[in-house]
Amino acid sequence: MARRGDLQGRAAMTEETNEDQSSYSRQEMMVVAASRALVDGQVCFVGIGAPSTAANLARRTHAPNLVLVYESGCIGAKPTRLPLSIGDGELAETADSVVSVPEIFNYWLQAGRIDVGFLGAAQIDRFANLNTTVIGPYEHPKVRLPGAGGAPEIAASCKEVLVMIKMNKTTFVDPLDFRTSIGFGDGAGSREALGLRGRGPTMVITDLGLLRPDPVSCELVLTDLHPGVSLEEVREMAGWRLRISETLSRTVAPTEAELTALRALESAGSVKK
Amino acid sequence: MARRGDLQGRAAMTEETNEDQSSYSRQEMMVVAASRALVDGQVCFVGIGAPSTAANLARRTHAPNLVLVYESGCIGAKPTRLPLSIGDGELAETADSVVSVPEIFNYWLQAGRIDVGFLGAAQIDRFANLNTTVIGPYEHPKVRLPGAGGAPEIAASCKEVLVMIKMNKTTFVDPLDFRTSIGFGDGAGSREALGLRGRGPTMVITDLGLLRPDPVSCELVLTDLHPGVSLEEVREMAGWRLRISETLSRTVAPTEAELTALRALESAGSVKK
Amino acid sequence: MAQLMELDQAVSELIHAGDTVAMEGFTHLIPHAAAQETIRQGIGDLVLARLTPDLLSDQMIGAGCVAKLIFSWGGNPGVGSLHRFRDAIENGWPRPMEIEEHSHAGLTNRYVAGASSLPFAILRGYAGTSLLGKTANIKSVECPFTGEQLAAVPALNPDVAVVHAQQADSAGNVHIWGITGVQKEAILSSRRSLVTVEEIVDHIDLRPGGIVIPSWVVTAFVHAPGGAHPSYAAGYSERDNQYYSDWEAISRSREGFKQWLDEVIYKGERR
Amino acid sequence: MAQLMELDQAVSELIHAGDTVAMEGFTHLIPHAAAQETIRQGIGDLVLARLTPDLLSDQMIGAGCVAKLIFSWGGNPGVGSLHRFRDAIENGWPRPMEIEEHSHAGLTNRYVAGASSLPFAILRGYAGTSLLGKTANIKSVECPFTGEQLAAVPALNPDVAVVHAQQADSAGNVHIWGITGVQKEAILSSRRSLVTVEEIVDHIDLRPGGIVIPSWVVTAFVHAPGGAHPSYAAGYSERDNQYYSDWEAISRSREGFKQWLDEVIYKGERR
Repeated sequence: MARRGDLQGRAAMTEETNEDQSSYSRQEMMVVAASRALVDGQVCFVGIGAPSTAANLARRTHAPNLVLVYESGCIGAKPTRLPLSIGDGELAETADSVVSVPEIFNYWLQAGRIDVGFLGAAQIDRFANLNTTVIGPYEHPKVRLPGAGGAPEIAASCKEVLVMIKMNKTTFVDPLDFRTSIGFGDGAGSREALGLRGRGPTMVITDLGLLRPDPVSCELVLTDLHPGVSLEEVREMAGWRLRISETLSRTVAPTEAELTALRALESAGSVKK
Repeated sequence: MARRGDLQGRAAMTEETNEDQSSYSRQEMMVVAASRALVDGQVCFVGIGAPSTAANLARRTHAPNLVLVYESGCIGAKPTRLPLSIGDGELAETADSVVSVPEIFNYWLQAGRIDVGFLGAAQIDRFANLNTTVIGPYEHPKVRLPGAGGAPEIAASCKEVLVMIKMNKTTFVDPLDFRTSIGFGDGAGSREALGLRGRGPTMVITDLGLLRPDPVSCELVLTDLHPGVSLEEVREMAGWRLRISETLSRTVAPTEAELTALRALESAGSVKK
Repeated sequence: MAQLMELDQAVSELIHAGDTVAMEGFTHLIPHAAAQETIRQGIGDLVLARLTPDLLSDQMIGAGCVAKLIFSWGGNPGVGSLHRFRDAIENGWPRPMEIEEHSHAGLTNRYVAGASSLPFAILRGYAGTSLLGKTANIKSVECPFTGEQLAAVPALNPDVAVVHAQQADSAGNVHIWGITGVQKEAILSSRRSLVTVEEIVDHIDLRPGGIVIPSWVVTAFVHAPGGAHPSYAAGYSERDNQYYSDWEAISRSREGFKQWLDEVIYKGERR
Repeated sequence: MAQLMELDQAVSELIHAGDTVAMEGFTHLIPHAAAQETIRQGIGDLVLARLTPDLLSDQMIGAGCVAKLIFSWGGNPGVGSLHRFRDAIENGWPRPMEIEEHSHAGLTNRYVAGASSLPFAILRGYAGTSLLGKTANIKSVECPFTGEQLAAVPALNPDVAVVHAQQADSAGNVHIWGITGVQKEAILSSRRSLVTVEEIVDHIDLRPGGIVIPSWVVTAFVHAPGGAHPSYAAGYSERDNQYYSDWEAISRSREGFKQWLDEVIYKGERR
């Protein structure tokens, strides 16, 4: 009776953390959760937007030795403010090494030297495959999105991948309109069959909770609910019958230190995020 | 009656230039002839030894804008003295650009950006194929030579190749003990069949005279005799029945200016050549 | 040897209707001035190759210069959508635009193969993605040693590469520092190259992290200070973040864009 | 993160009998001190990979450390033959030595493939040469787009790379300038890496033409000033041309070499 156990756990947890929720946004909870997923000393391939914020927050809190690698060729960048683009001048100025774009993809990413890759997406499916290319048919798209960028090879070659995506009916869909980068393909064994080296997505970090792949089937399972979020809400958002962990946890709310660091980072940052 | 014409021409020419011959060595004649083969503004891939001397002499005489490229990655090197090795510090210090070894081979040599490649060898055959690998059988060599280095791809990819080799019974042989780099392979059509982009050797510069490939058969033809060298001497040195041009010329002896520049270069140079 | 030209002359001599044009600059040193001059001269039917089609490409696409776009990521960095790019793909406005779509790694390796005079490059890429079926320019090749299947992409050898750099010396040797992206490969893979520079100096004083592209692989260089605006040139200018933000509103509607085109490109001063 | 070690400790911890060891430095920054320490510790049965086997390799080969040599040019630059190398190949002294022979371009691309985690690399190489039949590590591959045949070489992924550099900072970030050769690829293709440096500095002040190899891809770094002697380290030392000349006489006979080995390596000070 896994589901019942989950519901009981949720009710109890909701009450415990309710009091904090007016002091931070769900977006902030998502960024803080992502930052916590990074381990000090890891090498992290970072894009722009929420992943960059999360990685830079981690560097300012529990992971000062996190190595940030940007696809513009900046290895070991130590920005003092949030970069606006992956080619921000400050990334190059503070990096240990700036290499060419061919080198960053061939010698660093493809070679499997990156511990953690961060990806965002417009759509995600139950096996954590991602779409950043089109909504609608490829040849006649309803919405044309930016496309792949570094994602296909980040998804393939990083030792693990963290996905950051807001959870709603338009983002959690099955099937995807286009598979821009692979999570677990069609499920267990897909990555191995394709000869991929990295483990794939180990966590999907949303504004409502965290999901992790089932160790056997590789299907995403909701393992953590953020404070103040109900299981019904999450269930409603998923475009498929979402699996819920038998040991569903409640995310610890952002600490004062985390919020302070995050807000300092963002206010020092850019005109637009 | 090509041969007779040649012999007559030779006799006449020998007398004209005899007076100069005590003032320079045959080695100097070879280097000067090689230097003259370079055209101002060309991009020249240079090894160490006589080719480097010839290229640097050209830069100091008639070809001040010759671009010297060394396989150590130095592009546009302007050494003030003869480098002792292809990685001489001065090459890097005076170069327009210093790139990695992968880059020099992939982006510059292979890409066909080099006008003239200089090669030396221990053995040459009638189609200007070269051996710098072994004397005797490969598995049990009588003399193990240094091997290929950059030569196979210089021979393949430079727009044209100049070969510098002293002419004697051990160097002009047919067949080679080992084909380290290709000239014209087995003759006309060989380079095309192999998909090679460069034209191959356009001149073989020796201490006795100059040879050029026959435009049709690609076999080497003696086209120029250096001052004081007899046709018999040259014939005796070749390990095959050497073809002689119907319009055999006599090389112009090194000028005062050439000798002065060459000797200045060499005396400013290295402990050993 | 590179020839010093004025921007209008260089664009008209080097870029011809129907050409494949690589305009590169990875978030830095984006050759906006040359691209806007291309629009101004009405050079059309171009195959535009660019890893990151951003405002430069949006402007060229909206102006109708681009028959085909070869790319890997098209957006307004830090802002959002690229509306002219979207309108061209979604609605064929102002003209139908063919696309050839890659990942960064794949398109980068097309340039690498081109710069190396190899017919193709191999990479661990595209596996398990829908990109595979969308262009004939992604295939696979088997390793002759291990039997592994790798992705293969063909060399890209544009007719002309256009880049912006910080400096050239009077002979046309080009000096770039900071994020150097894929500019060297763009130049080396192309038949011709046009480099706009912030400054022409007597002598290149190599900076840490700087690279020099020798004059003899450059066709034309142009003194165009500010030629990367609204992107930046490390050591010379800052990124004009406001311009990127403003572009959202300008480009959102066809009318707004046409007004910009008319005022800024055809009648006015480049901004 | 790279660990700071003494030379003897680094060599004994990182280089094991039977390992494939890349010792690189293209005419500059040749890691002689580490190679001589390897001889001193009697680490044998090595597969030594080096583009340009010169004095370093001659010494290791003569000392009997090398079971197999992967190389592309073996000579005493500017002087002549490499007598220990020749004696090993011509006469199997002091032990039979297998060779795998390439061109510079081919062996370089073996490192490039290794650094890129690709199983092979392609090049326009070896065509029409006798090298083709001499190793199984040169094959051909067909371009899936044009049908052209290219040469293919397998990735080289040594157990350990050994290089010398000018500087490391205290965290082990490595700074190399001047002719950088194939050292980055050697490190990135290898499972472990040992870097000897002229100087350990508080902070790397990047030089023009300098590259930095991050600490986290380096296993051990060693303070070994003069560690490239008789080759040179730009900014620190000059090439010892006399040593190269003298090596001709020392290495010509087995007796002369054994005396050098005994006096200089086993009993004496490294010179």
